[in-house]
Amino acid sequence: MKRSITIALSLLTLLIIVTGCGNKQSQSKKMTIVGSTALQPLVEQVASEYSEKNQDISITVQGGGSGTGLSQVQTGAVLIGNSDVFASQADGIDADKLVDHEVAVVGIVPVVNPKIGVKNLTMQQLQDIFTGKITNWKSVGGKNEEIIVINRAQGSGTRITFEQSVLGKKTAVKSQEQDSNGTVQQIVGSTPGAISYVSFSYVNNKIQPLSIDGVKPNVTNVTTNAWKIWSYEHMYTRKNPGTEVDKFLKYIQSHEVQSKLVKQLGYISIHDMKVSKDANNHVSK
Amino acid sequence: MDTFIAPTNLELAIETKNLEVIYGDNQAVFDSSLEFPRHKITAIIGASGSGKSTYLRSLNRMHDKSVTVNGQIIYRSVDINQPKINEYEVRKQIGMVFQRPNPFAKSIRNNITFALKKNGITDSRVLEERIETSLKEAALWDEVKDDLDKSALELSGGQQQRLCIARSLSLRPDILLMDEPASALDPISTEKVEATMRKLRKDYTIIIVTHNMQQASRVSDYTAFFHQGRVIEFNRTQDVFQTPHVKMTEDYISGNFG
Amino acid sequence: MNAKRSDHLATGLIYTFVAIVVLILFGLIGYILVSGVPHLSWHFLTTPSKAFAAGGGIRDQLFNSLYLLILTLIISFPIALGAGIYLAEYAPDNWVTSVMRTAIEVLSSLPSVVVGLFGYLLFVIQFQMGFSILAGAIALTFFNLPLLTRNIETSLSAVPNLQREAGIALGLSSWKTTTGIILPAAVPGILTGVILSAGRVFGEAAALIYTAGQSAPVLNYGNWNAFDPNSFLNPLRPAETLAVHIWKVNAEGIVPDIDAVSNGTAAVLIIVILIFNISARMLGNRLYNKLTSSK
Amino acid sequence: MDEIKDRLLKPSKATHEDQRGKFISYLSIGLIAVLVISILVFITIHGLAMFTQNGMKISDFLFKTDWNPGKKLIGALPMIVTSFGVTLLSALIATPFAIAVALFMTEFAPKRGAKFLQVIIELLVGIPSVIYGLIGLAIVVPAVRTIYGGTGFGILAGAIVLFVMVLPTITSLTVDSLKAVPRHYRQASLALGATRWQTIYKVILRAATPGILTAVVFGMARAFGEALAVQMVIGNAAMLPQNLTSPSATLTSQLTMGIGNTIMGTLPNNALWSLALLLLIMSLVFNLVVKLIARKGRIK
Repeated sequence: MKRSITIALSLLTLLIIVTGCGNKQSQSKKMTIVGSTALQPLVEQVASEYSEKNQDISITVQGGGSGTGLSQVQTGAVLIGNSDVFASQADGIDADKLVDHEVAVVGIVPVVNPKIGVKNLTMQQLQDIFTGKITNWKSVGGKNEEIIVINRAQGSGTRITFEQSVLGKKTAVKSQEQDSNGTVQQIVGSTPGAISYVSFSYVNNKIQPLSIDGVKPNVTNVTTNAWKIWSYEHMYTRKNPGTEVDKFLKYIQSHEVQSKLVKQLGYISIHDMKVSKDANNHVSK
Repeated sequence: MDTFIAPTNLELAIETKNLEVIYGDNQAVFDSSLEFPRHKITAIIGASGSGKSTYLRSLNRMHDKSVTVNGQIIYRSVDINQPKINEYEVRKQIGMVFQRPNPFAKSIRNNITFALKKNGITDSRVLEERIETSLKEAALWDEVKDDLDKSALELSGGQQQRLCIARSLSLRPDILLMDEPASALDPISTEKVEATMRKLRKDYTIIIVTHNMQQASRVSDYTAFFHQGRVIEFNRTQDVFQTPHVKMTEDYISGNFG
Repeated sequence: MNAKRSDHLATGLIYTFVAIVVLILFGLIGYILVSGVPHLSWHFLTTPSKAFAAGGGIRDQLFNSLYLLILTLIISFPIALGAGIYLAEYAPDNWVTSVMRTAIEVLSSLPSVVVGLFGYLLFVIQFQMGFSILAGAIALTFFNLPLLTRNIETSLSAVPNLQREAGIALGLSSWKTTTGIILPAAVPGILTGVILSAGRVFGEAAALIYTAGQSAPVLNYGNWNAFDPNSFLNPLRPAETLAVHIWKVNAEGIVPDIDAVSNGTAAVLIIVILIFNISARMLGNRLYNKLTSSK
Repeated sequence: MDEIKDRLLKPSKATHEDQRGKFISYLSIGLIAVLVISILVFITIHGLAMFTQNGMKISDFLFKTDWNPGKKLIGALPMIVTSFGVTLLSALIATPFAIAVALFMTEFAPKRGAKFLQVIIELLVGIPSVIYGLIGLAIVVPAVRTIYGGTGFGILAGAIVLFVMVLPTITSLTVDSLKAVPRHYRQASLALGATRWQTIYKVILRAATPGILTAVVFGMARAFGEALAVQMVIGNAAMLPQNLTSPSATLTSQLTMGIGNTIMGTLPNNALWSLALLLLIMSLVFNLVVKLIARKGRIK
C-alpha cells in the first residue's frame, strides 16, 4: 500500500515537472485564444483547419466570455482575446493598448414565442416592450397575453449590442436573464408570451423572428444597415503580437474563410458589409 | 491499606517498581511493585476496575501517549519505562494476547508471517518452520495444517485465540502477557487454551490477568491480587488461595465481595 | 387499538414515501435513457463532435471524462489517504484536529462555481497552466479531497481497535499496522467512497468550464508522447468532458441535432456511471476476499 | 542477551517507519489545510475588493434590492432571499422523504430493501447537475407553469429540482445517525409492548434527532451552493421574489451568469466575487450550525 502511495506521489511530481517543461518547449508554436462563447465555434473550426495546413502550430481556443477574453489579452496571459463588444465599451480595459481585428459580423434578431401571433414590431414598440412600457401583447396586435421579457446577462456582448441599437440610453426593465443563445432559444420556444433576442444562427422553427418596421432580419439587410441590430465579432491582440498571430488573423479574414466557414456558421462575412460601425454605434458607408 | 508481598527469591523475568498509571485526571494504578519469576505463570486477579488490565498493558508499553505511566519497569536490568526505549523492541520481547480473539483479516498463514516479514524474515523456509512450530506450541497445528490459506476469520473463537497465541509466539518473545484470554471462550476452548499455557511454561514467562479464580488456581504458579489499583497480596498461588495473609484477599477469594 | 392504527398508518406512509423516491429515480433514469439511447450508436461514441454540422459524436469528450477522472484520483487519493490516516490514527483530540475537520467540511460544501473560479484564476492564469486537464483535475481535487478523506477516515475507524492492538503488540510500528492490517480491512469501504466521489467528478461541470475548458481539440490517439500538444495523454491540453459538453451544446450549440447530441451524451454519462457503480462494487468484494485470505 | 538489551536502547526500523508514516500523514493533512486556507484567503480578498477598492457599502450590498453593478447598484438582497428560499423549501420537501427512506432502510427492510435503496441513492448522486437542470427545464418548469401559472420559472421550480439533488445527502447521513442508535433502545422499547411506530417515533427518531438535523443542514449547504441546475430553472431575474413562481435569481446563478462577461478588477467583477464570498461565509455558517447541533446533542 505504501509503495502505491510512493508511486502515485512520484508520478505526480513527474507530471508537474514534465508539464512545466512541456510548457516552455512548445511556447513558440502554441497559440491560445480565449473569450466570447459566441465566436468560439468559428475560431475553433478555423484553427483546426489552419493547424492542418501548418503542422508546426497548435492553437487552443476557449470560451469564458468576452470579458474574460479582453482581460486575458490585456494582461498578456493569452495572445488573442475574442470579444463580442468593442474593447472601449468594456470597463476596465485600456482600448488603446489593444488592436482590434474584426473577423465576422453577427446579426441579432428579436424572437418571440410563435403562439403570440406577432411577426412585426416598430422599433418604438420594441423599445417600449424592453423598457417595460408595454406589458401585454394585445397592445401590439397579438393575443391577450402578458409579455415576458427575457434579457441576456448583464455585460454580455449580445445584450450590449441590442440595447445600444434598440434602447439607446434607456434602461431595460428588470426581467429574467439567460446567459446563452441556446437557453434563450429553448425558453422562448416553450414559454407563452416570451420575447427575447438571439443571433441569426439560433433562429429555428420553434421561435418566431420579428421584423422591425417591416425590415426582415436577413443578411442583405444587415450589410446595408437596413437591419440595425448587428455587431462585429472581434479578435483583440496586443500591439505587435508576432508574425504567427498576424498570419492566423490574416487567414481568418481571408476570402477563403469568410466566404465559407463564416457563412456556414451563420455569421456574415466582413467583406460583404457595405457599411461600418464604430464603438459608439456610429454607422458610416 | 494492609498489603502482603512475598519475596520470590527466583530469577526474575520482569519487575515493576512503584508503578502508577494515570488517565487524565484518573489514576488507575497506584504504587505497584511486583516481581515476576522467569518461566513461571503468574496470575493477576481482582474485581473489574481493580486496575489489573491497565497494569498488565503498561508492561509492554501498550498505553498510548495520552496515558501517563510513572515508576520503573525493569526488564533485563533496563528500565523500559523510559521515552528513549525502543517500544517496538519491547513489544517483540514481551508479547500480548487479548481478551477477545483478534486475528487479522488475513489467511492463517499470513496472520503468523505478517509480523515476521515486516521484521525482515523473508526466507520462506524459516517462515514455514516458524508457522509450524508456533502453531504446534499453541496446539493448533493439527486442526489447521491442511488449510493454512483459509481466512483466519473462519476459525472458531477458541481456534482464533490459539492462533493469536501462536502469532505472538512466532516472534520468539521472552514473556507472554495474557489479558483474560479465555473470557470470551466456551468451556472446551478455555480448557484447550489453559492446556496450551501449561505447556508453554517451560519456555516462556507468562503473566495472565483473569477474573476467574478457578482459572488462576488451575494454571498459575504465583498470584497477585489487585484491589482499587493497588497490589494487595502477592505470593505463591497455593498460599494465596489457601492461606491468604490479608483479610481483603480472603474476602475476595471466598466471594464475599467483587 | 389507537397505537396499532397509527402504526399501520405510519408504515403505510413510509412505504408511500419510499415508493415515490423509487419512482422519481426510475422516472429520471428512464427519461434520460429513453430520450438518449435511440441516439446512441457506435458511430456516436467513436467520432469527434462537430461544430455546426449534424452527426457529431462524443469520442473525445468520453475519453476526456475518463482521463480527467483518473488524473483527479491520482492527485487526490494519496493526499486523502494520508489525511484519512492522520485523522483516524494519529490525530490528537484537540482544537487543531477539530479545526482541521471543520476545514474539510467547509471544503466539501464550497459551491462548485467558486472552486471553478478559484482554479481558473490561480491555476489557469497565475500558474499558466492554461485551460487544461491538469487544472481541471486540481479543481476537482478540491471536491474530491473532503469526500475521500472523510470516507477513508470512517472506513479506517470502523476497523475494530483490537486489530490495531494486535499489530502494535507484535512490535510493529503503528504505520505498518495501519497500512498492512487496518487499511486492507478497510478497502471495501474506501472503494465505495471512491466510486461515489468518482460519480461526482464525472458529472461535474460548473467547476470545469473555467478550468478544463470547453473545447475538445482534435486528438491523436496514436501519439503516446504526453508532451506533444495533440497527444491524447497531454495533461496540459484543454478538455471538454461529457457533462460540460451537454452544458455547452445546450447553451451555445448551433448544430442542428442539439437534442440528439445532448440526450445521447446524457445517456452515455448515466450508463458509464451505472457500469462504474456495479463493477466497482463487485471489484470491492473481490478485493476484500483477496486481501483477507490467501496470499 | 546483551544483544537484546542493546536493541531495546536503539531506534529500529519500526521507529523510522513510524516517523516516516507520521510525516506523510501530517504532510497530507497540512496540504489540505493549505488548500483550504488559500481558497479562503483568495476569495476573501477578492470578495472584499468591492468594499475596499470601489468604496461600496456593505449595508447596501446586504439590504438593497437593486442589482446592476455596471451602474453601481449592488443590492444583493434579492439573491440572498432567493437562495435561502430555494434552500429552505427544498430541505423542507426532502426531509420527510429522506427520513422515510432512511427508516425503511434501517428499521423496515434492513437487508434487501436497504441494498436496493442504497444503489438508488448512489445513482441519484451520480446524475450530473447539468442533467438535473435540463430535465428541470423540460419537465418541472412547464409543470409548474400549468399548475400555478406564471412563467414556471422561480423558487418553486428550483426547490423541486434541488429536492431531488439533496435527497441522497440527507438520506445517507440520516441512515448513519439511525444506525448509531444503540440496538438495546429498540429492544427495550419493543419489550415494553410499544408498537414499531411508537418505538421509531418516541425512541429512535428522538435519539437520532441531532444526527438528522445535521443531515438536513448538510443537505441545505449542498442546495445553497448548487449552480448549474438552479440557474436553468430559476429564471435569473435579480428581483425580490414576489411569490414562489416569480422569476428570481440565486447567488450562484447570478455568479455563473455574470463572471464571463465582466472584466477582472472592475466593479461588476468584484461585485460577483462578493457574492462568492457570501456563499463561502454561508457554508461556514452551515458548518457552525452542525457543530452547535452536535454539541447540544451531546449535552442531552
